[in-house]
Amino acid sequence: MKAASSLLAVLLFGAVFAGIVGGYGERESVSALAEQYLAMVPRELGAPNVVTGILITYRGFDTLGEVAVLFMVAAGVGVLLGGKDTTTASEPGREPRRPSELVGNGAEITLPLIFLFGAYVIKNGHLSAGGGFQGGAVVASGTMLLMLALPATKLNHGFLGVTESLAGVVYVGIGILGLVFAAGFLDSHILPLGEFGTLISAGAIPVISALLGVKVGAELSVIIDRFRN
Amino acid sequence: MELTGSILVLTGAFFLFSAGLGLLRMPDTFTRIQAGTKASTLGNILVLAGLGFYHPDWALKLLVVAYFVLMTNPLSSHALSRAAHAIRTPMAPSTMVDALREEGDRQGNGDVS
Amino acid sequence: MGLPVSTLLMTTGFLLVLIGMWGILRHRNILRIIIGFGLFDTGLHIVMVATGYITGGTAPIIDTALGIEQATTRAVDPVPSALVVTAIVIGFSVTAIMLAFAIRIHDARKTLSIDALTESKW
Amino acid sequence: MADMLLQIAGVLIFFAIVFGVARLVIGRTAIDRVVAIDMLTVVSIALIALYAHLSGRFVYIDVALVYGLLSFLAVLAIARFLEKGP
Repeated sequence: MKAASSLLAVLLFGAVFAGIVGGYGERESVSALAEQYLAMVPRELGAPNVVTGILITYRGFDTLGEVAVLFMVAAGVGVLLGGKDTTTASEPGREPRRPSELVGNGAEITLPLIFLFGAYVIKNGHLSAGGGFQGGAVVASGTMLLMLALPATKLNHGFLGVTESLAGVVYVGIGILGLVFAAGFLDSHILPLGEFGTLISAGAIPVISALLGVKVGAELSVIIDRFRN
Repeated sequence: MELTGSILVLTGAFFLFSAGLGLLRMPDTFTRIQAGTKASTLGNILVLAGLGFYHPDWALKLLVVAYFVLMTNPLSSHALSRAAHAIRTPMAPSTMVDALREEGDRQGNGDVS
Repeated sequence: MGLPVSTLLMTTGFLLVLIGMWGILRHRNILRIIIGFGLFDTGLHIVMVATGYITGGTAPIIDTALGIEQATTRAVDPVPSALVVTAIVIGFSVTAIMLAFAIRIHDARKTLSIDALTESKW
Repeated sequence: MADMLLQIAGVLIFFAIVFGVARLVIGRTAIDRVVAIDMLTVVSIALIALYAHLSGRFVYIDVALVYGLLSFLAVLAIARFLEKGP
């Protein structure tokens, strides 16, 4: 009975989706809004990566809210799981198997590469595929490798918390500077645009990107560490 | 120059193909792990090297990718085969030697770690 | 040559959505429900990216291969991509919160089946 | 000549992916499926690099690197999870 109703629901949705796919014709050109963005981001903001330009400047408020959501998640996971790590960690007889020596050594070789690549992705957010969120996720996956391969390491939650808060405060501060010196909140024109396509260019976008990367990396590391038991 | 690159890419693609074939045809899990990992790592590096001949200005990034694959792929398959050994995945009937099990026995504990 | 790219992408995405929906509806284990949610999420991301594809489009990043003048005609729509970055972050957040709740439920009830959660039914 | 060789290479990689997916579907144990995923990722890195060459975009190489990184971490995590036993 329950299986039949579930099947019916899934089949109905499948029919709706089939109708959508069947009636969809591939677009030949972008919409007017997208054309505007594609033309304006390189000229006005000086950022070759259009997606990063949209995310950090035109939809800066949205990104700020997103970072706030991540902060709330870190706090919420901390509230839900934080109180019990002292009791389960010291439980005797359930010592997890140590990973083999090869994995530990390999992780020690790979970790600097991963963190370096994370920094590269963050700093190249306005030039190439990447940006604050993506680079922060790469840094956090480096933290995850650290926990998988070297389980004895402890994360310094206080330091990460201070770093994250500082990055958030500076981010909002840059937004307010944009309000004072340029056209509006989170406007990236407070710094000179520089030469198109170089590392130091595109106004405040690299600065905001780096702050986002630090903040997201710290938050995701804290979240991943909370899930370790 | 381009011909050298394309021949390298073709060789790499052949190794990737043989990795897929080995993954499908090998008799048990451990042989599948070694077929899938060794051949695909070599094939991947050959393909990246061939593309380096096409675009000399991409060479540094391609080198980083190849180095990364060379470091991580054997590592992950090593961890995987250790896990497979730890949970007593059955081996092919023609297996003669289980060195990891013997080493664990010699150290006096049945559980290898 | 064959089907358009966006049709293939949308079919894949909607199939993932249906698989995730089936997992959410039919499984009793909370972890499997969370995995179904993840599939649902990923499928919707693929569909959203597919709606931004234009025929023969390439990534909207301007470098030596894609000049400023060509950007408006050759690049794909950047707006869905920017939305998907947001959606990925939100999906990750929701998954993290759900996993934390699952761990708490396992601590309290010693089981991961949603049949154990009886008192919240109306 | 060079283009034809690249096309043959593309066909070979396509068959590698088909075999990997076949092992992913029929694989008897969970380890078999994880091995198939791992192999598919490495093949995909080569395929992404090849696509970057065909479309002439340098930026796609970054995607291959991120892809390899995530697959490596996923396989390590799954191996650690499976090691604890059922």
